[in-house]
Amino acid sequence: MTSSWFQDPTLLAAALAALLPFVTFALIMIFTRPYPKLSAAISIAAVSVSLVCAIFLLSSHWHLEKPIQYAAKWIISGDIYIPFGFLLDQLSLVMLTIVAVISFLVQVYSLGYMAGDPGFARYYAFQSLFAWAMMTMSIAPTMLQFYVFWELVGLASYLLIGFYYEKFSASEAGKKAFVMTRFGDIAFFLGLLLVLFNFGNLNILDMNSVDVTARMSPALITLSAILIFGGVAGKSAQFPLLTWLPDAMEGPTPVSALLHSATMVAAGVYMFARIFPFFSHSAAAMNTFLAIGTITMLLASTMAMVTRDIKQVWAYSTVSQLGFMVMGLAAGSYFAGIFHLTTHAGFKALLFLCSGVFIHEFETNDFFEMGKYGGRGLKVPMVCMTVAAAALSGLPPLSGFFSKEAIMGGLAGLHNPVWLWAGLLGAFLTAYYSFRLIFSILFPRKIEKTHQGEHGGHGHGHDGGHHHVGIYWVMAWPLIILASITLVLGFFHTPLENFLVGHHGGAEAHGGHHAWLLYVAVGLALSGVGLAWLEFGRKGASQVGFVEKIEPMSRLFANRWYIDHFYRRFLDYFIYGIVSNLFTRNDRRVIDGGIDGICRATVGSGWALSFLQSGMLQYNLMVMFAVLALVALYFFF
Amino acid sequence: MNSLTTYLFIAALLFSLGIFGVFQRRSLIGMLIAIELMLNAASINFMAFNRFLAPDPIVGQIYTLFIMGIAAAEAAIALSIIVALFRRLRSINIERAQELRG
Amino acid sequence: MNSVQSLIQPHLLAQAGFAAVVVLTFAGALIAVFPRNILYNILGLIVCLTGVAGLFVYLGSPFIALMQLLIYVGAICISIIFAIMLSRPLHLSVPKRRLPKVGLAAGVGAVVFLMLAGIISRTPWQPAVSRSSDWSVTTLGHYLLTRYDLVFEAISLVLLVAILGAIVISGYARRRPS
Amino acid sequence: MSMEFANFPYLTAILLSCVVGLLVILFIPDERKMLIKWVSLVFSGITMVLSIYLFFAYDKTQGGLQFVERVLWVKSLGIYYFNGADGFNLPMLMLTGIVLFTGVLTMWELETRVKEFFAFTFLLVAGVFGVFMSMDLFFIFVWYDVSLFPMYPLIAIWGSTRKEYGAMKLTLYLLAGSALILPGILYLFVNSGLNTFDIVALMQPGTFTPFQQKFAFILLYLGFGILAGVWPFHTWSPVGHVAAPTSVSMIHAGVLMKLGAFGVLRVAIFLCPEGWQYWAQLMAVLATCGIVYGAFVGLAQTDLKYVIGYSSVSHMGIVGLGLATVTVDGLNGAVFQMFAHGVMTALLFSSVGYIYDKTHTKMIPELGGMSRTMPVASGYFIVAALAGIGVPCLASFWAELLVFISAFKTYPIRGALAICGLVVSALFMLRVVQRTFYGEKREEFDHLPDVSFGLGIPRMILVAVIVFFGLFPSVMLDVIQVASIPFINGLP
Repeated sequence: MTSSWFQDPTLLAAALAALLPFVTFALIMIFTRPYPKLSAAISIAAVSVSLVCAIFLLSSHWHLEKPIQYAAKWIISGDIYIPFGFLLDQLSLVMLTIVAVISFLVQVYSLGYMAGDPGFARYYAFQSLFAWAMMTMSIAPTMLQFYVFWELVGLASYLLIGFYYEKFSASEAGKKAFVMTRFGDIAFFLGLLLVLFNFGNLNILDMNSVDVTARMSPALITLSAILIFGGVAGKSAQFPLLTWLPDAMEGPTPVSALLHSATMVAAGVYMFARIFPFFSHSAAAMNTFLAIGTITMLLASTMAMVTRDIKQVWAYSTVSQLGFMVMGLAAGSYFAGIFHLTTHAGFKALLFLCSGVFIHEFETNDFFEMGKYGGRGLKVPMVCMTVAAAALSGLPPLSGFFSKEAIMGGLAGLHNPVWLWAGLLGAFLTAYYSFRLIFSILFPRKIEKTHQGEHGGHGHGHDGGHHHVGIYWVMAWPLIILASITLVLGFFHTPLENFLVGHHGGAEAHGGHHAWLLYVAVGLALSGVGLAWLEFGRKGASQVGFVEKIEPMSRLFANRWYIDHFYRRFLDYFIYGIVSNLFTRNDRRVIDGGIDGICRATVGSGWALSFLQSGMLQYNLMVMFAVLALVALYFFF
Repeated sequence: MNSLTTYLFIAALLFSLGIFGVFQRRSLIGMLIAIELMLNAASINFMAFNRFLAPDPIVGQIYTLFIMGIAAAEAAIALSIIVALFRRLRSINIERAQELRG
Repeated sequence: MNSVQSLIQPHLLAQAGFAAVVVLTFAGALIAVFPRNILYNILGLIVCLTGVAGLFVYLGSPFIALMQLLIYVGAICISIIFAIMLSRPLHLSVPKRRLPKVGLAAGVGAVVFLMLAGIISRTPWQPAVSRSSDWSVTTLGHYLLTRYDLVFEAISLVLLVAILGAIVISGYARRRPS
Repeated sequence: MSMEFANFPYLTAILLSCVVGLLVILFIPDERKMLIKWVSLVFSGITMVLSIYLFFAYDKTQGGLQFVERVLWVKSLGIYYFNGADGFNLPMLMLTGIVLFTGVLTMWELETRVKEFFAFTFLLVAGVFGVFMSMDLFFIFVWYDVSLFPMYPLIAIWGSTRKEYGAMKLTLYLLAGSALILPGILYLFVNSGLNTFDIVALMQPGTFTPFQQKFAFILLYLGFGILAGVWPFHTWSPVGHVAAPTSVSMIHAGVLMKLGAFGVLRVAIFLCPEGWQYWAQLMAVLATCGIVYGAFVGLAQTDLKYVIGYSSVSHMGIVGLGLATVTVDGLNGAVFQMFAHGVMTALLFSSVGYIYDKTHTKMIPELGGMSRTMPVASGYFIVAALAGIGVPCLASFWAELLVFISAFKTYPIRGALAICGLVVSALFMLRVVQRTFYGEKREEFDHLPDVSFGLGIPRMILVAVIVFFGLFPSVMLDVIQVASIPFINGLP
């Protein structure tokens, strides 16, 4: 076994890609924490090796016939066997590549964004931790290994969201993210256990085979599928658990780009795709997922329409797009979901990285302010962001257009037209809120040339002429790369589909079948853009959206449909106020009180008995003799 | 006067009086006196058994002698304790000696 | 004359003497126990001990009776009197009686007496099968120096230790600051 | 006299190094504090090295009891000085060695009554080792009481918050436990008819009738369970932890509570397997209550050490749940959890102890921003807290995973409830981390030094152990399995 590690280039590459970042993490945490530059160098070196390996793996297995699996013993305990290994098939290779690419770009970008931060080394350590967890998760061969690294990804997310731990809101957001996803993970874990006990195996390939239906009853499959979907809902911020993601924007912007838009939150969708055949055994479960995806998508879109925070807009849009992917997958279009995941990873990372440049520049998150202080002066990020927003809105010929069309096609294939309408409505809203933001920055109502960023140590020039040029370009290059990916990725639609779907048979509903749908969708997106132009873009526009004019509606949207309030109340009143408080009192009063009562009773009776010990000899003797005499009387007579 | 039980009853009565005295007196010396009564009751018993039952009528007498010796020692110790206690308590009232109180 | 003669018949005389001795004993005992004045108590004790000595005579051992007078009355009672006279307790007011305590003590005394009486009356007393009739003081002295030698010595030692102890206890208490 | 020594008596050597350490310390004058500390360090180091060596030297292919030492001690009662190591006690021995060594290092800055402190510590640990390695009921009981006694002075003299109360409560509870154990042991001894205290002889199937097993099991379970913090009898543990000085908390929560759980396993379960199966339902209920309840109560605490104390209650509930499943996985998980929790809690307490030493407070509202003031100390705490939450690739994750898998299989409802308790435990641990370590830096703590390299060593060792067994859990599980599989298969 050991020798084959080095003889088999595939295995070596996979192991390197997945495990190298962990070594980096350990190295930084143990040795190089005091040396930020060295730490960053190590980390970027590791992730670039991972990137090279990922690309090597993808290209060398482009014509993959059947999945390659490696497994070594990790744990054996009684009936439980958890191997550690790698599963290389089309899906995992694509995911691995996405993660590697985005990680690499974000780490390079962070060189500029995080420069001078006191926790620079720590930041790179956490980034490495994330890269390790995410990549190992992507190529996990069994669901248990998947779960293990899934949890680790959650940990990395917690650490990175709370990176600015001195800010209360940041640490609070990290905690919220962890606990909420934990909630979903519990369901996921229970679902996995159900499968494990009834099917006896958690190997992904086995779970995806038809054996499952033979060994598990349909009701059981539905139950476990819904439970496992709890994990998706947690990680990908689907309906009941969606509110942590907007809060997670408290982390550094590159982190938002990497974890909370492109890769980590997509892990939920990835998991859906990973055991897609298993899920599709249960129609009821799939319908539930479809409903959840739809609700999520629409809710998040409405929220995005009213916020003024640039990162919040993209966060809501991430939630909404994740809902969209879930819809696509639940509608049965396996490829459409993954394709959208891929394109979304590109353009959403791009959006965040661009926003990061703006935030770094103007030190505000309010995009109206950014416009006011001359946001359009930053040429590269502005252009890139517009491209990405167009992709997000599904405008041709950008990547988002192709993937959205694929999902729409899938939705159109369903019997119930409600889903399609909902999808189209979502597309319209997406276009509206994306361009609301773009136009607000591009065409502000008044421009002030001196922006706040000028004072303090963080002032940067716009496009040059300053000593921060290097940093600016460090941040700009990843943008350009991502933008070009966004531009061209759409045209790889067919090769990617052949690569991915070749094995899942021809059951796919193709998006291109409905020509009318294409026009309707593009038309709706354009009308969304148009509405945004009317309200925000044209000269003399009020820059107040139609939603904001309706007071109750905008309040509802701005408060996230009061979902968070509900959780907060539930936590404060029920968990803290009632359960925890009650239990604590029980502990103090009842249990401790009972025990203390016993103690006090003992002491008290001792005290009472001590009166017998008056210390007076005569009484003692008296009792002694009386007892003696009485005993004698008793025995003799 | 020639029966064993007569003497035994006399001794018992004396003993009970001694017990009564030990218990009711509040002064230590009074208790000591009562104890002497009890010792004498025991002596009478020895002598009575010696007179009526014992195979060798010398042994009881010897025991009585020993009791007297012990009584002398006991009285000496008791008196010294009384004196010491008096110094400590400034009273001969036994009820003031309560250091063993629980 | 006859009647007087009959009165002074030896066994009647002996019985009268016995009754007197018993009365002496109990009268002394009561005086030793009841009065609150300690001097009376001691005098009662002396009377009682004398009575007991009389009983010893009736029990066939004038030697022990003499010793009783000598040791008890002559030594112990006198030492108690000395103790009272030489230290201050005598001058202090005698503590009052408390009726409940007296009652309790009387009760316990009565119970003990009942027990003893019961035991005495219920036990079938059997004299030893063969009894020697040697009551002489010579034999007593002989025994003390032969068979009971060790006990005799032990008693002497006890007395010595007791005297030393008494000195130490009272002396130690004197040295102690109050 | 029958004597069996396989080869070098390693187990006795471990005990001896504690006892000799104790004696040597007693002969050093009070004032030579550094010398006392170095002596303690050397002897605890020997102990740790021996215990780790044993763990890795154990022959897994052969299995069973190894390193056996068996000497008849009292013939008329069948008492043997009988030590042996199997898959169940090897992890515990290693845990004790590690915690002792790190505990000694943690108390390096102790200045008051140094001699007595280390002497009592060694006495305590000698008792703990004795219980873990002994295979004779009588010796187990004796060692058990030897280990309980020093807790009282250790807490009452060197402790802090309400130390007399804590010490008294702890001692009373644990003695109450002993008072249940002794009748249980004697009941078994008398009813076996074998006139021996030898566990191996007593555990032959058919020695006890089912009724006897049920009766003795509940006595022993409750008796040892009190020490293991089984649910309604847990209140001594937070109070005791809070009152105890740092290294005593470490040993106490890290090792002593395991003593209870181990006693349940070694005595109650080994000797009364049918009683075990009979009472397993009850055990599962109590354990689940403990897990959920401990987490909820922990949520409402404001004292750092109380929080850890309740987390211990919750985590020991996991051990109890594992034992209640009557499966190989459950046993594996339970033993692994004992080990993992021991190391983790030791780390938690050592970090809190450091912070308390420097800031003189352990109230959460008074702290805050400690990550800025003492990044390294905070880092250690956070690692331990994450381990407590059950983050993968840290040791306790695997233990919890195994326990929950087997619990969910055996008792679906209770298992699911316990698994849900994980969310609460995550919530309360993270809440503590957030309130204490995150947030704005406090001015008043600005001048405080961070953990120095020397004081960092014990914490590093603990972190290394947590991570090592998190990444390579099979190193641990392979050893435990050697004992648990034959044991479960041998059940009637």
